Amino acid sequence: MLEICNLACTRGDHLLFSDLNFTLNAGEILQAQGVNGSGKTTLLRTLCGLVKPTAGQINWSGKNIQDLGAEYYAEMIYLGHLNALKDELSAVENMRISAGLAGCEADGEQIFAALHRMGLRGRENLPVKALSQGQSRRVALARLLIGHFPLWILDEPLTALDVGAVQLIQDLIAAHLARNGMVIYTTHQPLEVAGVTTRRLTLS
Amino acid sequence: MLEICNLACTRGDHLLFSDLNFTLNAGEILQAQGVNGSGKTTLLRTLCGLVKPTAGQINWSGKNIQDLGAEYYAEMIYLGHLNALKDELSAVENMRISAGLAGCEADGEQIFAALHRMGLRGRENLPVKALSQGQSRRVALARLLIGHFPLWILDEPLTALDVGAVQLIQDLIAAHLARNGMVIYTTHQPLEVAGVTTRRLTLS
Amino acid sequence: MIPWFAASSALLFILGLYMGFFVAPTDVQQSEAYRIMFIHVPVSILSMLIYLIMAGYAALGLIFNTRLSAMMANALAPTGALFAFLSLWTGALWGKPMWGAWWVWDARLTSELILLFLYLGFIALHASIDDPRRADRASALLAIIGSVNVPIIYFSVQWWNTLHQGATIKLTGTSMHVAMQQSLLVMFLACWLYVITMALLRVRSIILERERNNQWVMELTETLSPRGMKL
Amino acid sequence: MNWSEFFAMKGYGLYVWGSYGMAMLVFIIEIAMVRHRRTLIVQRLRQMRDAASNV
Amino acid sequence: MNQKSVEGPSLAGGLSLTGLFVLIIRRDLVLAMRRRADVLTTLIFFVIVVTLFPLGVGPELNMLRTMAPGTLWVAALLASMLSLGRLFSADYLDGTLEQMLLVPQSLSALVLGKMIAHWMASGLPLVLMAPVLGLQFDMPAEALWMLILTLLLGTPILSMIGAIGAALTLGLRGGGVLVSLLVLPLCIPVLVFGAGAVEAITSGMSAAAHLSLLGALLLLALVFTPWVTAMALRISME
Amino acid sequence: MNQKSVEGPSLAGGLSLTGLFVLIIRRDLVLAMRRRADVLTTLIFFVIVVTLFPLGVGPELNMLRTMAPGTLWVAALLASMLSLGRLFSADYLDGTLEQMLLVPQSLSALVLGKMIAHWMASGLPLVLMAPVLGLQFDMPAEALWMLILTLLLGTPILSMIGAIGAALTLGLRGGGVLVSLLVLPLCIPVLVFGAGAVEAITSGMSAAAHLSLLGALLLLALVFTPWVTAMALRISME
Ligand code: HEM
Ligand SMILES: Nc1ncnc2c1ncn2[C@@H]1O[C@H](COP(=O)(O)OP(=O)(O)OP(=O)(O)O)[C@@H](O)[C@H]1O
Ligand SMILES: Nc1ncnc2c1ncn2[C@@H]1O[C@H](COP(=O)(O)OP(=O)(O)OP(=O)(O)O)[C@@H](O)[C@H]1O
Ligand SMILES: [Mg+2]
Ligand SMILES: [Mg+2]
Repeated sequence: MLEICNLACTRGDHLLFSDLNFTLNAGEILQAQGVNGSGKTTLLRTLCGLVKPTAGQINWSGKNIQDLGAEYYAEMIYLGHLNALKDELSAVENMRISAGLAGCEADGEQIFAALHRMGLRGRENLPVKALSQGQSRRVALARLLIGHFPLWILDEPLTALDVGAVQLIQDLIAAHLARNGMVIYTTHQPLEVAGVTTRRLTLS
Repeated sequence: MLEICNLACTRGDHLLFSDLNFTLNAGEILQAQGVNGSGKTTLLRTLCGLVKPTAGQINWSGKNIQDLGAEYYAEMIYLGHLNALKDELSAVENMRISAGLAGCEADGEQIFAALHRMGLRGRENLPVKALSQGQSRRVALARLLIGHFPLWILDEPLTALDVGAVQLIQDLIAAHLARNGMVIYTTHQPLEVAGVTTRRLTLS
Repeated sequence: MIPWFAASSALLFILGLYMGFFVAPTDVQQSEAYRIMFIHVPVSILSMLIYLIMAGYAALGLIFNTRLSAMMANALAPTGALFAFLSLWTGALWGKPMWGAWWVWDARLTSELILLFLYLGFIALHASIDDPRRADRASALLAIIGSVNVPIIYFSVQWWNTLHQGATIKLTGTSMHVAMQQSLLVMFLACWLYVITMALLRVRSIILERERNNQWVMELTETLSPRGMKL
Repeated sequence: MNWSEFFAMKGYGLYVWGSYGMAMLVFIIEIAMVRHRRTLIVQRLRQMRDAASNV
Repeated sequence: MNQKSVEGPSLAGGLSLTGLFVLIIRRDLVLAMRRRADVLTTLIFFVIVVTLFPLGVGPELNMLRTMAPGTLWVAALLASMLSLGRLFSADYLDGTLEQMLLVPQSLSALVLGKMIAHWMASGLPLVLMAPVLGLQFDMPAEALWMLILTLLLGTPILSMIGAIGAALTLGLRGGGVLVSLLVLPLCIPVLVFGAGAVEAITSGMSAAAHLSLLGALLLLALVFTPWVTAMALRISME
Repeated sequence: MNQKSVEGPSLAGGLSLTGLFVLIIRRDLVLAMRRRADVLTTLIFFVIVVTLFPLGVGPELNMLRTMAPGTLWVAALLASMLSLGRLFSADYLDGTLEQMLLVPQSLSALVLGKMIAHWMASGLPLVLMAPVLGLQFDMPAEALWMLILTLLLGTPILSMIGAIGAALTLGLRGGGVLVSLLVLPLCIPVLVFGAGAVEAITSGMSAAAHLSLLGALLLLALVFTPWVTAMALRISME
């Protein structure tokens, strides 16, 4: 369970948001909304502990994430707007590394299964720089399929994805929620998860 | 007038498309469609002369663009999926440079007007790295407002833009078409230009 | 408070210079050239001292997250760099008549040069990071690493040097005339007060710059004259 | 002792006055820089305040 | 979808600390092999600097012989500075570093892994190349051995101190040169002891003192630098 | 929207060739000033490298004096090589280079502009700093003057030859070695003539021959390198 109390963030001279409060329980999904530059990315990075908040605190299962450190990181996964892929490694090699960084070991089979699921059959061994924009994004998203992380934090997961891939992501999220997972995401595109009401948090 | 005859492109061992033919007249708009990795970006880069086609040719007002060179470049503008902005320069400074590279001189007022039009009032003098993803994309798009280029080639112009900005881009395109401009673009998001029928070219 | 430091610094400078040039006698070995000492020695010692103080402030800032101490570290750095530069300059001008060369590769000289590099590194790092909070923390870390390294550098260089040749000619401070010692002391105090004055002045500017969104600064703006201050 | 003798410093004038001169110069430059920075900041604060009160 | 992995408990197939360590070293070495050119450039830079020197200074063998240890060491120092740029910056630009800060194991261990891989890809080749270049300067055999030994002790320290600089300058444009400014002064003791040991041997003295000091520096660096670098990374990524 | 600009004919407010040239130089200099630290660090890198040599080699003034011209020249060469990295790569990574290839004026002129700006921001400061460092090595006055003169002629050549290398390294990951092998040999004549001229003066001979050769190299470079670099860029960006 993720609890946010009185969170505030400043960038430069700019107060992006303050007195933000919400709680996210198992099986819930939350979308951070707002116009460009309203602070969605900053909020997500704060939730990961990458940015120190100006005020307030973030609790995971009742404990401050700053004190939890590694324990928290073992239970969440973050997908930034950069793909975190190495251009000259193949999709498979990249996946092996991302899995390791996420703290779980993945064998070849699992990785192939994940890549196929993401529609990358036949592209597994191309260097990522030869992939198109959308294909690289798919490789980055394949990370979600490896290991079980209760909390997903996704910054614009749908960029560059075609219609089929968007549908796929919606299905993945639905399955994750059904397994009592939690999702926080931002997007400017419509994303509807069947059978769940998305809570919305609007920054302005 | 842009004419494509029997165009073919290969990447690696992969034939992306072949025997592509179309003609784009003044006031027309064309969307390149296709799933991720179908070759849309490659097509647009070929139209800019950045990639040499495997076969076929591209004519601008009846002449091959390879022979035209600079003349062609003076009449078109390309927006790639990278923003072509310098992180440590401000939006205004970046605009001045992009204008120069596009071959036209822009004074401060014009630049400010363009940035304001793109909804960046108050952010003109921040270094671009302090801008959010959508804000930087807006700065890149502001380039379209400086100088008059008959041919616009836009690779996923809508990435990271919020709803308001998408509307704005649609309006810009409509105005450009009304002035007899031509637009070729790709996107996975819905983009509808009022009062014009978009021709679609599907790659597979 | 600042005017007091400034005034006493200026007074002591005048006194120190008077004593140094008119009271202190001519040296037997070095004739008049030794008078460079009255500026060289305080400036050299202070350049090292300032680095330590700066690193101390930086450490405080890093550990307790107090912004004022990071600002103090920042305010001290340029003065420290200038003092290190002055030490090199005056030392070089002293070395030419004494040793016949502007520069020799002696341990003390070399480590002073490296100290200057460390100052410049600190300033350059701080200047090239836009976000002030990150800049404070990054350069604080650098200052601390540097202060651990300065002694290591000093001893390594000293050792390297003595392996090759005997100690370079260096005036020992034992048989110094009383008037010389006194003027040295006065000049030292003067320089120290100067450092304090400059640091305080600079930190005032930094505070104004950083806190420009706070209400109290806005209110203060009313009372500030455009030319700002008296010195 | 007369002044020219004093300034000659027994032939070491260049070195002695070179040192003190540079020290003076550095001090003056530093003071000027600090003052300049301060004026800039105060000006900017005024601009900001004016801008704020105009809105 | 792979049911097993998704339904397993969160840390069941978890990766141990050494697992992460090995993964990172292997990854960085694979990347280095993939861009073999980079590794070779460091090496060639080293060779070229050492070769340029006689060209700039003149061909007298006597002088070259006295200059040799110093020149080789300075060149090694510069070459390892040059390769520092790519230690973190590629990971920073493509977002991998952000993911690295979120590892559930120790960030310091990860950093140590990266340092070791970096040394293996850039320091080690220098060590192996150095004796060949030493021959160009007509260095005697014992001096060559000592050169290898000191480089073997010294280059890891350079990589480790360099990592701090690389972490501090992350994302700053012109970081490459700024790194040298920050790091070179800190590396001077290594240079002095390293070159000193070789010179001592050449002039018939014992190099034991120099060597033990180098060893002490190496231990200190091993203990402290991963931790400091991890801190610097967290600061830089804020 | 600004009606005037949008409705004007396509090249009416067009930018002339010199306009582009000036724009590029100004842009790169502004960027350099924005990252002032960067310019300073090249300079300080130069100072530090020159300082490292005595630390590695030992403090005897006699030997240092003979080494001086070579050391200073090698250090200048290295410093300008290091600053090459940022000549095109930043523009490449953020997509600006793609836009530059699409300029309606001459790409060679643009490249020349970038070279000149690069030299002004990295070569010129070296030239100005060199005599101070020469003093550390106890060089005589005429030698110092000659050092300034040769560096003034030589560093632009280094920037220009280096630009070709920088352009070629852009795309071709595997071509890195080829480039170092290609560029550094081209720079060696500059180093030899430059250091040679200073040494000639120190040992009482005339340096006229060396100087005229340097001048000829500079002219050649001015004529050919922009064009070759432009070609290299087009190849790299394919
Ligand atoms: C560029 C050249 C020089 C530099 C960088 C330099 C640096 C220093 C430094 C750092 C100190 C303080 C050291 C300490 O207190 O332990 C110092 C003190 C001193 N220096 Fe120099 N120095 C230079 C040249 C000279 C010359 C040429 C002379 C005289 C012949 C000289 C005479 C002294 C004396 C007398 C002290 C007083 C403190 C003491 O004896 O420890 N210095 N210098
Ligand atoms: N140094 C700074 N000074 C002033 N403002 C800053 C600074 N750094 C960041 N900002 C502002 O902070 C905001 C960052 O927002 P963030 O990236 O979180 O936006 P976002 O909601 O993710 O937007 P997008 O939809 O475009 O991705 C931007 O408005 C940016 O202009
Ligand atoms: N060296 C190579 N070997 C094999 N295939 C390659 C190579 N280089 C590129 N490709 C393939 O060429 C295609 C490039 O497509 P392109 O980038 O034009 O796609 P796109 O239509 O823009 O896709 P997106 O919607 O994801 O942006 C991809 O399918 C990629 O896998
Ligand atoms: Mg965002
Ligand atoms: Mg694409």
